Amino acid sequence: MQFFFEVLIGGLLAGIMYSLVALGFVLIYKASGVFNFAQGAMVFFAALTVVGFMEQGAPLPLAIGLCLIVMILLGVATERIVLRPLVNQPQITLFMATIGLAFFVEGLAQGLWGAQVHALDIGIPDTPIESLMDKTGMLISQFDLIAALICAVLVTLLAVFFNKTRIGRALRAVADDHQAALAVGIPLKQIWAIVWAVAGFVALVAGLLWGARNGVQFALTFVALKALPVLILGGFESIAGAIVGGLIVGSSEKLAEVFLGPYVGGGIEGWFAYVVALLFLLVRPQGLFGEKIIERV
Amino acid sequence: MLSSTARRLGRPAAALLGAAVIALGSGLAHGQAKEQFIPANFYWVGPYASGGSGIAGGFIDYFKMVNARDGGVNGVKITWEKCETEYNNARGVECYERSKNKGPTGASLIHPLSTGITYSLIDKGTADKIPIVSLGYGRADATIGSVFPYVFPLMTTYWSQAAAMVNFLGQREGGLAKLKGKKIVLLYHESAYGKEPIPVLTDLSKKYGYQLTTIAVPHPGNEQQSQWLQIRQIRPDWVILWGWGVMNPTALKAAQKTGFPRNKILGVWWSGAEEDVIPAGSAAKGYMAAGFNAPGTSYPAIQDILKYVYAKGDGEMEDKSRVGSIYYNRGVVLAAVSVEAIKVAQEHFGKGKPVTGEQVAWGLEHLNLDEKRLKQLGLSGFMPPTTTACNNHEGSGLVKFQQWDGTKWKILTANWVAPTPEDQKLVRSKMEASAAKYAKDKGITPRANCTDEN
Amino acid sequence: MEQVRNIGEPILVVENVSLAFGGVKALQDVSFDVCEHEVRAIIGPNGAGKSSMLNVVNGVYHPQQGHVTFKGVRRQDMNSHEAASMGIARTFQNIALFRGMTVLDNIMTGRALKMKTNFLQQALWWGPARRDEMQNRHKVEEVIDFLEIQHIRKTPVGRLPYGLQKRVELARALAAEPEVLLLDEPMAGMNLEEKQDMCRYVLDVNDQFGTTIVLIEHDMGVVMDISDRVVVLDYGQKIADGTPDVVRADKKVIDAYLGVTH
Amino acid sequence: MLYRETGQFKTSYAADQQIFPLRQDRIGVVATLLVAFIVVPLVANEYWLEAILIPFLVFSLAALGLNILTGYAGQLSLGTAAFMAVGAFGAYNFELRLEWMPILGSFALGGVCAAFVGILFGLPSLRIKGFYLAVATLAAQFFVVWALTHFNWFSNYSASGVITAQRIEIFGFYFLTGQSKYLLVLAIVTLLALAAKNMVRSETGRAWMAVRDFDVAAAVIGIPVMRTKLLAFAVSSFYCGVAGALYAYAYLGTVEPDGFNLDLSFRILFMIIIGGVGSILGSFLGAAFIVLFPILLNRFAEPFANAIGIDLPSGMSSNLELIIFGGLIIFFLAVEPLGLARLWQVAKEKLRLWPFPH
Amino acid sequence: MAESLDTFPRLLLHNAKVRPDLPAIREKDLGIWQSWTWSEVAAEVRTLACGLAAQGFKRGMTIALIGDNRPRLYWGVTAAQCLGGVPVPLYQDAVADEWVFVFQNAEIAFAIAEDQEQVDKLLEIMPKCPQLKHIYFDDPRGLRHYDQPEIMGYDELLELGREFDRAHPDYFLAEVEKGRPEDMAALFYTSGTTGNPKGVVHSNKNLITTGRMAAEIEGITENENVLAFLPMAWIGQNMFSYTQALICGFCVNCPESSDTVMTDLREIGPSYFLAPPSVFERLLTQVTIRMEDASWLKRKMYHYFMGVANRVGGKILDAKEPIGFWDRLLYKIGDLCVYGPLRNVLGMTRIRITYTGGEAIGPDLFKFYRSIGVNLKQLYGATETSVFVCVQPDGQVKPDTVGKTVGSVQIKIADSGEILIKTPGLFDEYYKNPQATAEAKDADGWFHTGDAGFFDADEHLKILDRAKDVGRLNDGTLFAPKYIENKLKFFPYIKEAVAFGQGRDMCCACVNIEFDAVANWAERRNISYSGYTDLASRPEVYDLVQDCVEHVNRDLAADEKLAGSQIHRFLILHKELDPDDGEITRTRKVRRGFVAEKYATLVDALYSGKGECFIETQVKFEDGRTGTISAILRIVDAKLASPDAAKRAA
Repeated sequence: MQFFFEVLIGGLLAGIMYSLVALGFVLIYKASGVFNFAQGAMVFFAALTVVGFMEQGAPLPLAIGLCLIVMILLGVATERIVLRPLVNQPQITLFMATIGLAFFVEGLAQGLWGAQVHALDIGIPDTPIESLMDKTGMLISQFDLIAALICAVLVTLLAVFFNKTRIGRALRAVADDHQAALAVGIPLKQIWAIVWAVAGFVALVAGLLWGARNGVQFALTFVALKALPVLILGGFESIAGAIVGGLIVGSSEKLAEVFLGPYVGGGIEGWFAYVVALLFLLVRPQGLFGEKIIERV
Repeated sequence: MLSSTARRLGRPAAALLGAAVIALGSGLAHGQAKEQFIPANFYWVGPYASGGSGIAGGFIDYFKMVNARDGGVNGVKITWEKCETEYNNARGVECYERSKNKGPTGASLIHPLSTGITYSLIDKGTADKIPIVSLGYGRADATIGSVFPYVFPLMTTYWSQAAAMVNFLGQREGGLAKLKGKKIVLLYHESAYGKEPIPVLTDLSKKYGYQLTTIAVPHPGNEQQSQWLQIRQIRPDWVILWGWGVMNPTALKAAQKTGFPRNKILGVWWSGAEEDVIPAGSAAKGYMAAGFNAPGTSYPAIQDILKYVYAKGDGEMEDKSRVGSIYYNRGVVLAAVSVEAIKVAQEHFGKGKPVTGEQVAWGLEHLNLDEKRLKQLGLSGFMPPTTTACNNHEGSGLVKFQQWDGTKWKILTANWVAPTPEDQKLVRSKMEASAAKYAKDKGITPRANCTDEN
Repeated sequence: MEQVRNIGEPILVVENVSLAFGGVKALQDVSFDVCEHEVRAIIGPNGAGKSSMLNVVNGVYHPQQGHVTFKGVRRQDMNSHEAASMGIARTFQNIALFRGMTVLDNIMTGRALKMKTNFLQQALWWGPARRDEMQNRHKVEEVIDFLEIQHIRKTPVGRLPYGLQKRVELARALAAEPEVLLLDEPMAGMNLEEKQDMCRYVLDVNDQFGTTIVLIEHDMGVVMDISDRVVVLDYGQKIADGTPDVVRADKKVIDAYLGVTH
Repeated sequence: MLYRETGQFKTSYAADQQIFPLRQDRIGVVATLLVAFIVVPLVANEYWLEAILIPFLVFSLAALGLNILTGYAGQLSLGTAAFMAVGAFGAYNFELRLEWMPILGSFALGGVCAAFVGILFGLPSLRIKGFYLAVATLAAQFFVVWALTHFNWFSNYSASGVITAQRIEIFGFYFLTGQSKYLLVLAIVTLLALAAKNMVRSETGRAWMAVRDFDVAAAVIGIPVMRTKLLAFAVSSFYCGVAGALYAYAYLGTVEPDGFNLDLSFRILFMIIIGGVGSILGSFLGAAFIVLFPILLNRFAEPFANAIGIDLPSGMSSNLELIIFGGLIIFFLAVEPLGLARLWQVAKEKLRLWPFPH
Repeated sequence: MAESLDTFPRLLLHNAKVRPDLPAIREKDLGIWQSWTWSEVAAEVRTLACGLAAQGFKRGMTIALIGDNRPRLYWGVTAAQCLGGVPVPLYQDAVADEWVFVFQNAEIAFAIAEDQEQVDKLLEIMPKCPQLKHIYFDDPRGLRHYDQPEIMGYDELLELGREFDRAHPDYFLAEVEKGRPEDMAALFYTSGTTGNPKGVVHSNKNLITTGRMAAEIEGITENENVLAFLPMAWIGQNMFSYTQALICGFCVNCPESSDTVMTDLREIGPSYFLAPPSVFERLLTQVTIRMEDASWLKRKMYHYFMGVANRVGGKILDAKEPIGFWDRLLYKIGDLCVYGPLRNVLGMTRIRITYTGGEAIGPDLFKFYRSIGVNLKQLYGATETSVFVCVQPDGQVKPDTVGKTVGSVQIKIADSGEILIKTPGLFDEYYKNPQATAEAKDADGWFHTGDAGFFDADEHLKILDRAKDVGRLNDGTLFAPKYIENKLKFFPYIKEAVAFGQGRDMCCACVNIEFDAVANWAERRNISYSGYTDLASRPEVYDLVQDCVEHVNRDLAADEKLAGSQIHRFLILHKELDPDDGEITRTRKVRRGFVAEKYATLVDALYSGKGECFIETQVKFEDGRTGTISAILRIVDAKLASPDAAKRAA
């Protein structure tokens, strides 16, 4: 039983890490209806940039600050160069464009900073919390807990941003109805630029945490794959969905791998989350927090 | 003023023209007779770029050094051309087809540097009579040269290595007999590559009585919480890490997280480079891995590279500090074997003349890289002595073991470790069975007069 | 022109149908019938539940209560496919054409239920599939001829002006050779001339093929001119039912219209 | 301009509905086929056949399959490579386990296996749409590759899960050279493309497009939406399956499940987007672009950089290629979101009206 | 055998025998070109004839045929001829009242109508034409509930025919056998410019002899395709799409509807083509408009190559003068880039011979087609002469003549300048109008055409105008109004023009703009307008037209005889001249007298020097209602060119 909880908690904490990546997708999808496949590449790019600056001698906070600027520039440039010419195109086209963007960013990242893999030490030890281990015998990583905490702070920040600030409210209006937003005079293009910049920021946070966890290397782009089932579960447009979806995906895939895996030979983690999400969708096609769509004809 | 403008304008135009000419001419074998062409079809982008670029660097630098120091192989300059495979089968095949007819004698041999591409090239290389050298990867059963005349899994195959690893673990435990009752977990990358050692380790577990559990990590392996929680449940004595890419540092991190001692983890050679441990930071300390090349720059050949290539600013590596890294040195091994095969072939078919792929294959089948020869090459202790034969395309099956001390790899075993002779026989019989099946499937009649020793 | 039509027995009977979306009651206990060969109009102010009524009849929406009887088969909810195969066709309020296809292909889809070959035969083309295609094409051409849209036959529907799109949608419905044709605001957004044309087509259809027509329309003039009987809905409830003259004089109808639209 | 269609009138529906109603198009197609079947094998060298043309054809077929599903039936899929894998492994097993099975039969049955898997993973499409469905098809992608890697039966218990395609033999003739393999693939692709064209121009295709454009309206007309979607999945997967079998048998020879990864799925999705969604021709154009373009870039980038005096650090050229490729895709989508086929169509329309602009 | 091919029914049966499987007639219907072979046509005609016989149609009776070009109407013509009856094709777009005279004059008891519209019109005149007892309709749409006893569907008629044929299997052939070449074969009512129409009586012999003569000269074969898009009631249409089709056995193609003629023309690509100048003009207008929307480069290319074509195209077609290699090459390139595609989009790729007739054609218009390689030739003839009188022989085409006489046709120029004709195809009489017959046909058998003209040095006939219209200004200057009008009409922006001057001091003109072309022109200049009347009154449009007028003046000034008849003043009419209002004939000939009378106020204003004039006109709408249009029209003075300057410029 204790082992079950250990797996469960481990899964939940891993799930938070997935949510972190999923958040970036949700932000952009919510505001501009774009399924941004380049989010993974942006995570990689952010982490690599931080490490790059650090290797040039910048201390961590400065590197993060510089990287933030770079990410915001990237976000704004993306809006300008990629989204604007493609405005009013079907979603699939925008989606494809972000795949192109992903290639571009990946090439840029490795071109700028080299193909080398790097370690990223952000000062949080990735070791089990000893007191907890002593008391319960459960291994919970300090790093994972802190990551969860950061994630919580980030979500709170985003919630405040969306609900309390003017820009945030504008963003929500945009998400609800582009035409209407335009009609009441919300500058759509600026809003999109901001959203992409915010997504860049989220990518930076995700990049830092994932980079510190597994090292900064190309494989960071793959974390996007972990975020996809989270998105289906939680719905493309819901921040809360991204968090809850992440928790469900993280815990269920760990539990499945540990308790179901041995019966089929293991390695099922890769697809299990997708199948869970798929089955879930069959019951609720609009996702966890999506609204039921009534077909009007 | 005017002329400088003209020059500035002229350059791109000339460039376009040049590019066009190159593109047009590339299908043809071009002129100069005293050249030996070796394709450099590697990968500089994508998830595995760090490994690919390191190997490519060592590979090309060695040729540069040979050309600069010796003026080539008996006066035949080595030429090469890079082609980006992206670690992708289709691109790899395209690169192969593109490069196979270059140089006066076509491609001498090819290092696909990807198990997938190797598979895809077996038929083609055989048909084109171009040796496919899969050094440390690829099909283990290609050792059986009578069935695979143009495939060379040189030095050591996955199967031999698995057996050597068991041998090493036995040594660590104080004798192979001590393995009885021990628990060993194989944590492998869920792919063709990762599954390679399972049959050998399973067979050996029966023989030595250790308890083997295999745990798969789905690609890419950047999340291993559940696997390591399982490992924690099993509480094994050893974990064999058969990883690739991001899976390796993640495994070490997860091990740390679940409190598994890193010095009880033994990695395969694709899990044993700097790239695999640096991202894990301090979590990697104490981790051991196999390798068929030694790290470091102390070897005379490497010194020559620094002297003849880097001193002139002609090195492939942008970051000179990577010279001497595991992957770089592996590239040197790949190159050294290639050059040696060409030399052997030249000695047999005529010195100072470029040799064909078919002749290089003969050379590869008659390698005799013993200690003496390695010393001549300045590579003693750097790579295992290897002697090949018609029906032994592997040669040695020797590996060294190394340990990460937090900053660099340290060689643990001064001598090269091989599987025990019986195990070697066992591996060999598995190879023969597998090759026989292949021959049957493909309708191949094994070559006659093809023996284990020349 | 003298209209001589023999209006027959009820072919479609709606009994006590109620439909709600969440808390919104779109239809409440609505009953009416439609006789064979008649032109039956459903009118009502915006949001009265007219379109929902049609959607219930051909199985797009499933009512919580009530029954629909079509050609003697009584069921609580129709499904669209079944409705179509029993001979109900319809057009939509907001044009529901297949925008990526040509006019011809759009109308050909109306023949979906008449096609006899399967996809394998169609992949081969030669033989039965081609024959099938040709026969149905002939039928479709008759519809095209009937609605006088020859000149746009191979035009992608997206490029057509609104009025023509409406006509193409009618053509698609007609191609199915339906017994009952449901028309959801066939003349909305048209200019006078287009409306007159459309009226003529609707009456011609009714006359030539004896098709029963149920239509929703806002233009009172049109409704009163062409329909035999009219149902009036308001807030999801039936408030009147009868011949145009009766309905026109009904106090509740006058109130509903005066109260809402004026 | 070159189109002179005066006097090309149709006296029957059969003539009116033929694939190429214009004589000039028919001549063009016949000429293309003649070149493809006769001239190309005579003049193309091994490199062109084995490294460019065969993969081009195989990918075209896969793109065609995906185009049926995504372009015609409107169901976005990211699992193409998985269906190819099923086709490849299916064909391998039929060939392996049924001695009497002719190779073409194995290819077809491999396709049929893929079709069944396609139907299975197409089931969610009945409830979910758009990106939700796209991500759901990823489940197919990961599950299939996992299953093929994991269950050794599929690879005839080869240690690594790798299969080695048997030799292609038809009536005693062995397809070993690039030429013969090219011709075989070309013949299969031509026939399947013809079949696809036939399907999309008849009821099947119209039902697909109807469901794509407006599923409620399609249902109301009497098109069985569920069956139509599943048929699209089945046919699409069949094509991908056959493409997978050809990928294994005629192109690579030896394949591992990992070869059919998400990258490949994306690559094929790219093909149809660049080539043109909902266009048979687009599948071919897109495949040509995606197969050829990176190779061209690779061949030209470094010589070009060298020639203009930039010394690219090693590895940089590869990254530059990636950047250019990504950038071009964006550029291309901005310029012509409907793909190369659309460009061709526009050009053709212009030529037909020449010298008039409209 | 050949001797006996002297009636239309025999020609049909002959064709059914010698080329049973060649297509005889096609109709674009239900999306494709439905085709009938000669043997099928023969069978159809036989059934139809039997049906008519069953209904009591007898030798010598007349039958009206009303509608667009439809195979069934053509078969009605033959069927009637088989029974020894007389087909009377009528203009289908005429209002019902116009028919009353014809029905009464020809005592028509039978009619085959295309559709509901025509049936309705027939029903409308029935009270006035009590002898009309049988109306058959082709398209049953909307006619299901018509229960008048006179009305019957075509299919029902065929059913009767089949029954009759079964009962009297020998009847049909026996009736055909009875036919004589001298029998009246058809009755064409000419839309005379004044008074009641006259029924021109043609026998089998007239039509067949003339048709055969012309076909032999031009080498017409059974492989030709013609597009039947002009009114059946016009003899030209009959000659090309009926008489010659039966003589040569070629195929007649009926377009889907009048809206789709252009598309259908392009699809069929006829090899033998006849159209009045207005059709060619409309086509050229389209070309001009569409080219103006083309990109800059394309426009440049077009104009350059049209220049080349203008220079050498006609000569190359005539193959008379040697052309330099460079010009030939240029023309070849132009053919690839411009002329070929142009012929293609116009549907003229396959044309071997095309005639224009019925009216004079503007020389520039004429040259345009010839320069792009379309063998356009002028044809001179009249209803009374079975069309063919003069034709321009290949290689001797001059824009300003109508060519040489055909075969055994004789022409004599009367002292008054009037053209007199004797031809084997000359009409027998005006139906029941001996007085008119006597006026037109003198005792020696010469037909007085009423046209003025003369032969030039090469024996080519040159037509000036209607003899009575060629007049003089008060100062004695020659005034050929049609000549001036044609010059004006060649401009794409001008649709119709009416020139006045007879018995006046100067020449003035009323102009109709070509709405499409001018609207397009205006849109490109951001000139807004609310409709035809408004557009016609825009000052910019006046300027545009003024340019055209002054251009014509320069041309006129170049000709000594005509220099005095330059246009001094003009106005733009507020409405289009319309056959419904009687201003032009159905063949689009301006009824100058009628116009002068109707717009007397305007004409007065033109000559009184006023700057503007108020006008109110009654118009008839398509549905028969009438309404009025009123406007204040500006009158503008045009600049006159001096003869010397014009010559220098030329």
